[in-house]
Amino acid sequence: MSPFPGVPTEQPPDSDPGAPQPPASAWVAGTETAVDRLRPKPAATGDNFLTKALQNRYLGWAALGIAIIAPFVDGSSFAIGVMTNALIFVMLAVGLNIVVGYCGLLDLGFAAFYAIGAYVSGSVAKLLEWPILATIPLVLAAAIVAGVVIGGPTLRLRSDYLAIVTLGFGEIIRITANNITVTSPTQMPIISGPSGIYGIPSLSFGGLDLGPVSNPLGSYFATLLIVAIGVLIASRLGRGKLGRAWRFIREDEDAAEAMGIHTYTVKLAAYIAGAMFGGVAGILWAAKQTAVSPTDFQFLYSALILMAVVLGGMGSIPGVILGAIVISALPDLLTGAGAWRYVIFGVLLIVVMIFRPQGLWPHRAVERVRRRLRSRSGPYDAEPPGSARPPVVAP
Amino acid sequence: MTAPVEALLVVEDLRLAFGGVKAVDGLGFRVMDGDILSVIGPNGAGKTSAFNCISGFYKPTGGRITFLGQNVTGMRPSAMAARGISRTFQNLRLFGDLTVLDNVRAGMHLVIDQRFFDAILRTPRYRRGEDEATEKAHYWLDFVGVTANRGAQARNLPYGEQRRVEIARALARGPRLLLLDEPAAGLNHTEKNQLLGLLRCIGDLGIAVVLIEHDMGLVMEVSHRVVVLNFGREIAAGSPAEVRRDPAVVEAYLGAEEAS
Amino acid sequence: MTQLIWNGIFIGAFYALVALGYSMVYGIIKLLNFAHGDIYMLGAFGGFAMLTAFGGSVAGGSIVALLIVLVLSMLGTGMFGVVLERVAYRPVRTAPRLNALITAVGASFTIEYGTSLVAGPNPEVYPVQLSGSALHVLDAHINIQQIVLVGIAVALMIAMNLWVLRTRSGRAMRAISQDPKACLYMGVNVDGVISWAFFIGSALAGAAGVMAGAYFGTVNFLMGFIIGLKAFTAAVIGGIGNIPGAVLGGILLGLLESFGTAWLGGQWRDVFTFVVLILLLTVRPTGLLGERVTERV
Amino acid sequence: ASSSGSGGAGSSSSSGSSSGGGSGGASGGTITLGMVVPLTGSSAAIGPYMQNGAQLAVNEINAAGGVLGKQLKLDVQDGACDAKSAATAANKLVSDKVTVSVGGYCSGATLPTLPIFNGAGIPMIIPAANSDDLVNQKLPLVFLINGTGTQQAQAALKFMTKEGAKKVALMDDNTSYSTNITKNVAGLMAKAPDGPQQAIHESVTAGESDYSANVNAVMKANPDFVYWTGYYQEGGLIIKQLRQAGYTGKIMVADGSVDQKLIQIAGQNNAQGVFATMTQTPQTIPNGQAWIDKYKKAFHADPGPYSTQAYDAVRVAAEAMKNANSTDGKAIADALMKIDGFQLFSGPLKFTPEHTLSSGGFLILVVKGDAFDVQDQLQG
Amino acid sequence: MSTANALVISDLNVRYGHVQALSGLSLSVGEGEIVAVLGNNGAGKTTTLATVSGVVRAVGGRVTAFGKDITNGKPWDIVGAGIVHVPEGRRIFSRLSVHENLQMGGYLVGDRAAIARRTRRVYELFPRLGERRKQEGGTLSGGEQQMLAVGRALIAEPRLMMLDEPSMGLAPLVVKDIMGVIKAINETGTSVLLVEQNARAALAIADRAYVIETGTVALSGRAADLATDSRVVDAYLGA
Ligand SMILES: Nc1ncnc2c1ncn2[C@@H]1O[C@H](COP(=O)(O)OP(=O)(O)OP(=O)(O)O)[C@@H](O)[C@H]1O
Ligand SMILES: Nc1ncnc2c1ncn2[C@@H]1O[C@H](COP(=O)(O)OP(=O)(O)OP(=O)(O)O)[C@@H](O)[C@H]1O
Ligand SMILES: [Mg+2]
Ligand SMILES: [Mg+2]
Repeated sequence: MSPFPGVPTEQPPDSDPGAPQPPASAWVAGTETAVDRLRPKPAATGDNFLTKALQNRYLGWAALGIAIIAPFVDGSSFAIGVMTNALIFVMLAVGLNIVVGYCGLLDLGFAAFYAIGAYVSGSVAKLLEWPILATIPLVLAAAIVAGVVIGGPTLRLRSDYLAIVTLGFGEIIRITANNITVTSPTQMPIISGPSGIYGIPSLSFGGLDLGPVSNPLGSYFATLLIVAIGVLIASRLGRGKLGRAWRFIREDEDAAEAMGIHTYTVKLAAYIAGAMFGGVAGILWAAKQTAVSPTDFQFLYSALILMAVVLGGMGSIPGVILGAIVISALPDLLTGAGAWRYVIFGVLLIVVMIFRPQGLWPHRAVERVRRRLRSRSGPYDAEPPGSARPPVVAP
Repeated sequence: MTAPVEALLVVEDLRLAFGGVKAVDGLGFRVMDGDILSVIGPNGAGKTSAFNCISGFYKPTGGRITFLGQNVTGMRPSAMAARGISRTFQNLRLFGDLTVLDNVRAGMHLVIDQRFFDAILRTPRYRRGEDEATEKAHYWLDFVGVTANRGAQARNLPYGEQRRVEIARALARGPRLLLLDEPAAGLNHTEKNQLLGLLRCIGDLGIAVVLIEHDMGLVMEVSHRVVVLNFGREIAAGSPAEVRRDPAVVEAYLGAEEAS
Repeated sequence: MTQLIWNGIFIGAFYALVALGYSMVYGIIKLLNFAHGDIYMLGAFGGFAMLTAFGGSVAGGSIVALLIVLVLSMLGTGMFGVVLERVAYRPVRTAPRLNALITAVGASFTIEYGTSLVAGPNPEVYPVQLSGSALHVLDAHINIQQIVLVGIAVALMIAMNLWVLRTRSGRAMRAISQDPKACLYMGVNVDGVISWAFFIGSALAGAAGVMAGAYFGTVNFLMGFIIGLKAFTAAVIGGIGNIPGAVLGGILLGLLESFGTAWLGGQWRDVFTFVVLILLLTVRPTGLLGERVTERV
Repeated sequence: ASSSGSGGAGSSSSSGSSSGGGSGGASGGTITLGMVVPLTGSSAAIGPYMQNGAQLAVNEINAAGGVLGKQLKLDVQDGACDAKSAATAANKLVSDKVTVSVGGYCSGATLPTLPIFNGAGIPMIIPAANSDDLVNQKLPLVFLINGTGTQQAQAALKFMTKEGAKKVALMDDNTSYSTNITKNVAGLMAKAPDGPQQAIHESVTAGESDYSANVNAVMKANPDFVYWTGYYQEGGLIIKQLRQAGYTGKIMVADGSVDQKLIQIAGQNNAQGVFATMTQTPQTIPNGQAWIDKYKKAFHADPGPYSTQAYDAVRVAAEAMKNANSTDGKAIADALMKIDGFQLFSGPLKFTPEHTLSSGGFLILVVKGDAFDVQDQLQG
Repeated sequence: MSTANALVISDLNVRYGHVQALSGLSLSVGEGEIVAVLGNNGAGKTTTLATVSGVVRAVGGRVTAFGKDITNGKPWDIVGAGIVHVPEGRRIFSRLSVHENLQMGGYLVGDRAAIARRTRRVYELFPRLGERRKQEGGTLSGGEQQMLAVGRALIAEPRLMMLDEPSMGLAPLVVKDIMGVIKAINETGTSVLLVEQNARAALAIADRAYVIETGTVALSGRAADLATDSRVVDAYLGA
């Protein structure tokens, strides 16, 4: 017996696992909800060559390969500087993507976490003469605290109100940094108000100097390694149970809540995860620049990071990486254009948004349906997999 | 006044007011294990509002909701879901941009055993959890008879299929109690018949179903019991046949034609 | 004290004027128009260009000249807003909301640096400046022109509020903000109404720009940035999309800044304002006058 | 640590460097001087002034036969007064193999460029940034030819004392340039209890139009002397708003505000009698007008803030290279330390061990009519 | 029945991207007629109405209303020509009050007095709306919203009224009421094009009916005939 009389419970045999299943009844023809027709549609996802190529799972490795070869193609300090900047920006964008792309929370003050990372690592490394990478645990802790402090009371707000709160938070952090002066017991300036922190140690690892000037390649590859790990973590986070929960919240918070997702906690988790990425990016920035100041963390930077996420394709890791590289490197490469540089940049943003609304490299919306893992029979002949009865969480 | 042990859900003197509007006004009913209970009543009688209270979306202004012997009044929706209450929505609330499979996996959020680091490290537990989730998702989609491509975005499915996906999503959680708000709205005759079969199957799984519906054919066929609301209060209750003959129900809701 | 309050109200009136247009545009198409502050800047530059072109000849009858320039600038920025909407925002209207936000940031860059290319990066000095005698009211210095400017801002606010709440097109605007497609079924020329909203919002920003130029006496190509953020803040404080809220938010922001400076010093002013703002929003999540959204499930 | 271009096979050469690969950028008959200045962003107005000043010096030196038989060439990159752009620009100059850096404007953006130039063995002669933070790190190749914040503060206090100021309001715009001066003045005043005393220290946010709240706070403190250390745009507005609020005491501004625009923005009436702490300018030295004319002829524009310092930076660089008879960074740095008495706008050059000017050469200007005039040379 | 046609659709083609929603669909509504349209989900009923309204573009075919070609006209011009559409899913303005929602229905009606008169009539027709005139549309129950959607269309006093599944989510009594209202409107001279899943109710009041399948007309005829046609009974009415 079939639950829907008239519709066979047995699916057509899965001889061709990947193929879309043939329509079994006339109404498969319809493709749209009858209720909500105003929502924007992604362009028809034709399975053209480019789409397929872009979805290749080895692409990530290819990209890493390019990143490894790049400094040997152009190893000038300018090129390495631009590339290192881009890497750090990738870290930032990947972090913000967790908040905005995965979870759908508008954050206009992401630079705050960047600042916290840079300031905590910079001041501690300078004051205690630690290698800067040793400050990672401290920075992560600070980022978590900051994420909870700002996210805690405000994550209940709806989007635009959240936007202004995060913007305000970013400004609070920047202005506070601008107003504090800290001197070491030996009268060495640690944090110097508007001049920020200077003389921060560059990257080093166990006596190996990875400074951007003394060892540009080493510095670049160390940054690349850390960013690559960050990207891997971010992309994996986006796939599991938590990552899915984020997307559910982005799509429909009420429905997610009805699925038993404690939306508030899960949103906070996104916020904290994003903050940690921002913090680590701050460390890399402090180590690369060796001098950071509050102006590095202006609202404009928060906006630029957000642009990277949207331009690349929200929720799509390859897209966000591409977006970050474009947003970070484009102004650097356009330096020759003088004041035209921002005009060009602005027009480009508009043009991309108009002609490629889902971003340069959007998240793949469809999922390949793999071969069934176990042979399957009709619901009435078999128990639901894994349990005798539909599982019920004990009250 | 103590509830008999078998009662899954006990609603007592439930009240909900919006400003002056008393949406629910002293409603009481109970749902037994394995029950299929229909809630009918004129538009604006407070049916959806009562659902929203039971599933935690509205905080009742008065009264008491007991589920599995526990007082759950005023808990947030995720807590209700964690206790075994699933629901669908009067207006479809699928995650339109996500795939059909993901939609059903959403229902399994509470069931999948996975920690933060499992996903990052790709532990065996992660793989096992993911595989199982996929498998169960397919199972439930088969169960409700979704024939469309399950890797496609949910919004691209035909309306009727979307309805089924929503039910599959609610079932995937493995609920003790399933709340369905007008599942037949917008379905044609054939589809309604299919839905009827599905509801019976769900009942056979031992899941209690509470159904809001305006389609009397469906209600009369499938329900074990019917509760009729008007102005946020119960005006009649009983077997479908009893309710259909009840003059108050005929007058307020059915009209002479349907009753016959 | 009186002086603090008056200072706050005065600068708040500017914020309010810019926030008004911001809120209006937001109200109708939910766009955080980051280029709005730049339209204020364009208004100021437009006024500057016209006054410079008229030359010294207007110096005498400056008030009349200023009024003419004000109206012309409002027309100009209004048209500019319409064109901007048509070219940059309309194509992304059905795309996800963040797209429009990025488009707006792009427009902002383009306008700022386009202006800098045309007019140069140097600040310019207004050829005609408002100058009037100061009054002493309850211990506070108040200029006549300050009173006039506040008066204009309040009058514009009242007119706009009446217009949005009472008139057919105002109602259409609110309706469009909720469901543009349904508006088509009602026979509303949706594009037309949105263009109108942009015209009015941009004209108001332009007016504020000219008034700022004439009162403060200087304009530069980045002057819109900060006030754009302030207007956004003001609009949110008041409840974004809400017209009286924008005015209230603007004035409140002005007062917060005034008192924040007095109590904590200028360098902590913005921290003070934003902390108050965050506290306010945790208590009233939709701003002062923004209605609570009771969403049905 | 002077391993410039260690991985530098095939550097992306641009405007500056020519193709030949000689050491120190002195190849092909040109020596390239690098300059990171803001051409975009909030300080976009300043960049061209500095670029032109430097270019003027380059033109003159080249006309006189160049340096070490080679022509000078200027490689200007936009630092946008922003740390990321400035670092990128500095890296670009390193890749372009410049010999000396003669740029640097915003302290915050200049700080991250120091290790880049210093590490690449390129001496920096910073013309315009003046924060003490720049030389705090004691980098061997970093030199400052603008008076430091400390020196300007000393000059300011000296003049305030002379004027008999009692209660001084210090106002800055919360940038490192500006707070560096106010903090130094405050520190000096605290050390001299019988001199002028700080009545209030007020910081404003740059880029706004209305400073009445700050002005109001200042008025509350009832000062008889106001010292503004930010830039001219805000300075003009603050002067105007101070006067509107009924302030009748004295006002002084720091060098960043010395521009005609200050007077225009404040209004000529309001600006009358406003003092300024300033290094020597063409206006204040003999035959200065000739320099201004040269500048105008070359660029069809008036010189602006830091045109002279940039001009001097190029000349100092040339002088050091000549003395060292080398384009090696270390040698140039040594030569710089040995310079004594080379005439700059700010006076004869002599570096302190901290790599700053031994005398800031500050004097006091005053607004008379529509221009700044010398009030006090502060000698003795 | 008058011979003039309120609406003539001939050979209409509509596509959404790759999806051909309508292929060569033709139908007509005579003046003063009630015409019902039945069809499965996704058959193209909504698309047909939306194309007439000018909200969706036709790639081929013609739409003529009251003798005027309105193919791909501007939506506001079409409403101006007296063709009003009660859309699928109600599309109530959720933050406007019930009263304001009704006013929106009269957007193109210049005459304030007429709007006031018609609003009063809607309140008489649906007393529930009268009770709730200050309530925000979005907080109405599903059925109340449906009443509001129909009421809103009535304010325009259309010459041709198109309704897309007006009975969806309504209590049986109210379905009867709404059908009665449609009939009543029709009797004042308004032509009606009625899309319904509730085929029984629709056929009961319609003069003629069409059955649409995959974007084209599969069956058509007098409503009474179709109500007994075995194909229709099997697929849409049930035994
Ligand atoms: N915006 C859209 N984008 C893509 N396809 C669409 C869109 N709207 C409708 N369609 C498709 O066009 C076809 C006709 O849809 P339409 O909504 O007109 O059907 P319907 O008969 O009204 O169905 P229902 O009974 O579900 O309301 C369907 O295949 C549908 O999936
Ligand atoms: N958020 C709210 N604010 C004000 N009134 C509300 C709100 N939600 C519901 N109501 C009112 O409460 C009453 C009950 O609504 P409810 O949605 O529960 O009705 P229902 O029985 O589900 O009706 P239907 O069958 O039409 O869906 C209605 O009159 C409705 O207008
Ligand atoms: Mg309901
Ligand atoms: Mg339809």
